Amino acid sequence: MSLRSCRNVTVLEVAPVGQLKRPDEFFEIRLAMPDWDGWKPGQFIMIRPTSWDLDMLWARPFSISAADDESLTIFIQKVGRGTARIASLKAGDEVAVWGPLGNSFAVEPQTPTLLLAGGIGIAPFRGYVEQHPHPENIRLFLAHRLPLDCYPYELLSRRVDSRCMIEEQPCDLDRIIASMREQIAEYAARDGLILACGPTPFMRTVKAFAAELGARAQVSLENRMACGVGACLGCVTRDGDGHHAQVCTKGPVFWSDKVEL
Amino acid sequence: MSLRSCRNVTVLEVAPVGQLKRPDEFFEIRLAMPDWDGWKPGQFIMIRPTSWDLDMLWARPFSISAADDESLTIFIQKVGRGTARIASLKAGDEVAVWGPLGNSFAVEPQTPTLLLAGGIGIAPFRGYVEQHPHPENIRLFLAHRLPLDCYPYELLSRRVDSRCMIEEQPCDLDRIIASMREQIAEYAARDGLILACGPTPFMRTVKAFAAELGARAQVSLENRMACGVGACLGCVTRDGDGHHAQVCTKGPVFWSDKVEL
Amino acid sequence: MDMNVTFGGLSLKNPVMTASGTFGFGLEFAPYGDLRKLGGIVVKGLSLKPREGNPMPRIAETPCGMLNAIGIQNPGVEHFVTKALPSLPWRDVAIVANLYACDAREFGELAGVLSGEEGVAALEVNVSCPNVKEGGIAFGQDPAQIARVTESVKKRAGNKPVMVKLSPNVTDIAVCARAAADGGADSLSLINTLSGMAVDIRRRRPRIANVIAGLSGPAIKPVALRCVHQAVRAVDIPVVGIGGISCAEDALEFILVGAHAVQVGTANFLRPDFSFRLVDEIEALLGEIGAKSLEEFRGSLELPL
Amino acid sequence: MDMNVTFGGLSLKNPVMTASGTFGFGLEFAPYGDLRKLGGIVVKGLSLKPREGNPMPRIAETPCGMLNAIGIQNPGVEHFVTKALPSLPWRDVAIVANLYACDAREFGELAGVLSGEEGVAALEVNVSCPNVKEGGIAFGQDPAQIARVTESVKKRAGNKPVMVKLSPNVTDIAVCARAAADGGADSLSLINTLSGMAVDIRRRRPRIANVIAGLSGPAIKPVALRCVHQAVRAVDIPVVGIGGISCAEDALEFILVGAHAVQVGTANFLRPDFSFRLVDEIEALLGEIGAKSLEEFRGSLELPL
Ligand SMILES: Cc1cc2nc3c(=O)[nH]c(=O)nc-3n(C[C@H](O)[C@H](O)[C@H](O)COP(=O)(O)OP(=O)(O)OC[C@H]3O[C@@H](n4cnc5c(N)ncnc54)[C@H](O)[C@@H]3O)c2cc1C
Ligand SMILES: Cc1cc2nc3c(=O)[nH]c(=O)nc-3n(C[C@H](O)[C@H](O)[C@H](O)COP(=O)(O)OP(=O)(O)OC[C@H]3O[C@@H](n4cnc5c(N)ncnc54)[C@H](O)[C@@H]3O)c2cc1C
Ligand SMILES: Cc1cc2nc3c(=O)[nH]c(=O)nc-3n(C[C@H](O)[C@H](O)[C@H](O)COP(=O)(O)O)c2cc1C
Ligand SMILES: Cc1cc2nc3c(=O)[nH]c(=O)nc-3n(C[C@H](O)[C@H](O)[C@H](O)COP(=O)(O)O)c2cc1C
Ligand code: FES
Ligand code: FES
Repeated sequence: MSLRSCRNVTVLEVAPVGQLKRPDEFFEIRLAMPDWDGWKPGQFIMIRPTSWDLDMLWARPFSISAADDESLTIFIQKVGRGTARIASLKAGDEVAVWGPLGNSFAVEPQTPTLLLAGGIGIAPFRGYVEQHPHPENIRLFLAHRLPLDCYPYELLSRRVDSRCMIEEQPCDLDRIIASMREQIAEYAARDGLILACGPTPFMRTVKAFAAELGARAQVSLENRMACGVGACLGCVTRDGDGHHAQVCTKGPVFWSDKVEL
Repeated sequence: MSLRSCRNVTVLEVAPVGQLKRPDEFFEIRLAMPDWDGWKPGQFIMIRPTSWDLDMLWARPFSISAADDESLTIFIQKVGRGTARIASLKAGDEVAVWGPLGNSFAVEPQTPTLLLAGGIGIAPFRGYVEQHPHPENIRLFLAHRLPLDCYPYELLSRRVDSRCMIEEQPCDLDRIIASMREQIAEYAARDGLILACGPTPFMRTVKAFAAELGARAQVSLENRMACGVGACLGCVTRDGDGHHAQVCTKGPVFWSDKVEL
Repeated sequence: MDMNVTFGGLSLKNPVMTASGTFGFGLEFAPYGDLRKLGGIVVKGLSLKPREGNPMPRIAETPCGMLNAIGIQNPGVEHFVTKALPSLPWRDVAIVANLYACDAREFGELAGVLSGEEGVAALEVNVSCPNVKEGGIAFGQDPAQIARVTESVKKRAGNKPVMVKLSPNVTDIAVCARAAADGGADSLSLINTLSGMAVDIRRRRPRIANVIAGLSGPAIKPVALRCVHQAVRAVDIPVVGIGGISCAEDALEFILVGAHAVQVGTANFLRPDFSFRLVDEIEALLGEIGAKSLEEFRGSLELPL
Repeated sequence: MDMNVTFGGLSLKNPVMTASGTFGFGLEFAPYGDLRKLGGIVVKGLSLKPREGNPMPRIAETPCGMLNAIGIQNPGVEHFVTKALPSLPWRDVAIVANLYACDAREFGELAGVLSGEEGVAALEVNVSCPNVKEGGIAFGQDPAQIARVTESVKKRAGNKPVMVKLSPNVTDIAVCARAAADGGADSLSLINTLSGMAVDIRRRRPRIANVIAGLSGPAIKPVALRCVHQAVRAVDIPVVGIGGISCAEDALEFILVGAHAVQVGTANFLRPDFSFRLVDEIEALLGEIGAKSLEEFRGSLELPL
């Protein structure tokens, strides 16, 4: 596990994504790189702008999407008050960042690997694909609701085999689920590795098909978090033994048969 | 009394005052003029930026310094959290403004009138001088701690006889008090009108000398306010009869012999 | 959407009332909205004799809240009845008189004075003022006293409905709610302020002359919701929710746990037109969240088994 | 400035402790600061047997505060003693064990297990957990029970000092404070969380599975200060202030009303290095406001006559 820290870092850039069709909903944020030893895809950070007063106490968790020597990139969707305020940060603003937090996705360079992303769940896969030694063994499947250019899909599709399906009408969901079942079956048959990130219902689907079809799958969970460091016990989920485990430290990534959803 | 309203208005301009010597402490703020019938010098407004969340509940009271058809000008000194946040507003931001509130200074066009301002207490006198039909009957005395260019003094000194004294060392205060006593005595002898605005100790001094020397004086009070409309009873002061009177509606201007300080 | 609510002898055109002590006698807010737009106005606490209230300072800002120790400054019930009430649009908005006294007999007398006033729609009994030293605390925190005061007011109130306002500064709010119901209350309103304090480390002094003061505002909303939830389950009479309401969503939270109406206090200081705007905002939000009617929504909280 | 404080059998290098349930077993925060920098660490509530705690969701954000109903999830006292305690720098920072049980006998047993542990500097008795349905409430709200539990812990605690942690959800905190003192407590700590609730108007459900939860954070600071003020005046034993501390000024407010030390809870979630930074900030602020020493400042609040 890499060394963790809490630092005030500067916002380098806040860029709207997919602005033409959905202005003002998705943002790519680059932060000055804290003094980390390293990080792994699947890990996340907690962010709290230093300008926030006490009205909103908690930091917000975001997957690490990419990082280099100078900067750390996250990809956020505005869904509520906190994300709205983070999206309105400007270059030069200061945020407290702690991380890298949590565990990470399994990496099996030689194994056919299927990435299942539900919407913004694509965020950690950017780093996964970029760091993977054999991207030719990876396939990405993105199920999305908003126009494709809202997601960092193109970037990934240049590196790995990528597919996507949009959910616009109720019947689309059935097709998406059918496709997911098919692909999970395919990777189960190849003894592949399946990694999933997205909203909870999406994770439930993956878990159910993986169980049914005998696939090896990991799911990344998004539980409400206060501390991000395993102390408050607010983010727990039931693990394979039925015990409450902290998603922030025992997760966010769990083998699908070792977690209750 | 002019018609009061509560409106969301736009900030037109936020300009630091006296920036060369004391950057970042005094600001002149111009707001789009609400739909008022009129206003009188000595009256004030309550301001609460619409962007404020609930961390800080109350609006802040400020004297109306000037106004024309398009805009309303206030003059503020950063002293705490609220004024700091108001000073960091930008043109285009929206603030809730209610007013004009409270009573106003006596205007006796033919009477020799002495304006006693303690620091930022000069704010309402700008409007007073500008609206007065006989500025030649007015003298302004400003006691100040910070460099003169932090205050709208020059503007006023172009219109009326103006004097000022700076308080830099403890002994300065004695000289200021002596000068105030002298001037109050002078205006008492001429049956003049004395209007004072400044911090509470300043008002106490004026009240004491006016009583001793038999001068007709009004003092403007700055009590902590929550509602500004006379409802919460948080801003009261004892009036001449020893009853608790709301500074926001029965004041902020009181005859010095009709208020306990 | 039909916003009318009828409960506990009151009939309001919408569930938005203003809370005692935060809306004066109502007239202070007339420049900022049409008073007749409100469901009801609860006036500043009234006592038999005029009261000067507590010394200054009386108020302080706190995180998401405020402290007050006004001490029920008021010109006395007589003044209210002769000077303020006639100017209020009482035919078009329910005017609720808030009663403050220091013993059951005095409460009864107050009720007697107001029982004959056509302009008064109901009496709210403040058994909970935590600000005032002379017995305020003991009252609202002792179920037996709550019952006694309620009975005393009820006896002299004629046909005026009686709403008893409860203090949250108790070990068990359900017991207090039942005491008021047993005493004959037509409805309950809660919560009054939480007992709190603030100090200035530089001057080494309390920020409020009375030292202990009442905490109100958004900070206390979770406590208020919990109290209303418990009161609604403890008694059969209707409950009015108060505490920290600062937007339409907050108001609907109280209605969701079962309140018939709400009172807006500290939020009137956010801007003086707050309560007027809230009426429309609640109606819009009810539609937005798919409620069929106010009545359908009220108390529809689903609890885990 | 000398920041040492000695009180109620504890000797701390500074008055900053971390509050139970908000700092894990301490080790979770080791990456973010030197644990030995703190005055003390109160660990997560410990019970005799491991507890899974309450169902999810367990936490919710509220204005300037949060609600939690964790339900004392913990691996049991045995696990703490054998697995966590040895890794803690207990020679250099006071480790306080927080005890949770459902009756006086069980409390005594817990104390017995911990009394022989060299690494434990003191026992904090949680008689107030408002989260847990199985009797939690009744305990800390009943002075007789507080006294009984305190006695029971004291009897089995050997030479470990006993700190009793009080709930604010009571009619009279002074009575509870005296009950703990009479039971033999060496010191008091307060407040635990206020009983509160939050609901989701769209899903028409409580935001916390347990429905009722504990409110903490800056929102409750005025209530906490008032309780500490009343407790300090009610008893002769020392008091530790807890509730809503989110900056050095807040901490000094508690010390001004008479607290010997403070505990930081929810603010540890503002950033994990919060408590470490607070130690220096308090020292700096004490100098800035002209306090001669911590001791001179403590309890120096001037009350009006
Ligand atoms: C490990 C992890 C990684 C994540 N990575 C990303 C990412 O890369 N990009 C991205 O856009 N979002 C990500 N999320 C979700 C993101 O944290 C939430 O969208 C955000 O916290 C919402 O805050 P809000 O104030 O806007 O929403 P509100 O709904 O107003 O927040 C209310 C509370 O609920 C919490 N909350 C609401 N939605 C979620 C959620 N989906 N997950 C966790 N907590 C939630 C908030 O943190 C806050 O405490 C991640 C969540 C977790 C736990
Ligand atoms: C009628 C009236 C007219 C005023 N006119 C002006 C003006 O023209 N220009 C100007 O710069 N200031 C004026 N003030 C003072 C101004 O309102 C305060 O400086 C301001 O409220 C401080 O807010 P804060 O949050 O920065 O200070 P903080 O000290 O952080 O505020 C804490 C609380 O105390 C109140 N408070 C603090 N200082 C004062 C004060 N001096 N008067 C009233 N309340 C105070 C605040 O409103 C707030 O509620 C006036 C005050 C009143 C009552
Ligand atoms: C300044 C002020 C004065 C108050 N005066 C009274 C009063 O006279 N009588 C009363 O029953 N409640 C009084 N209250 C309590 C409020 O009516 C209300 O119960 C409480 O503030 C909680 O609601 P809120 O959080 O919406 O303000 C007062 C509250 C404030 C803030
Ligand atoms: C997530 C969480 C868990 C808590 N768990 C415990 C506990 O196990 N035992 C206990 O005595 N208090 C517990 N508390 C209460 C805190 O120790 C503290 O008394 C309370 O939060 C008030 O302080 P604060 O406002 O600084 O958070 C918990 C509080 C929180 C927020
Ligand atoms: S967020 Fe606190 S334990 Fe996971
Ligand atoms: S500020 Fe509310 S009465 Fe004056």
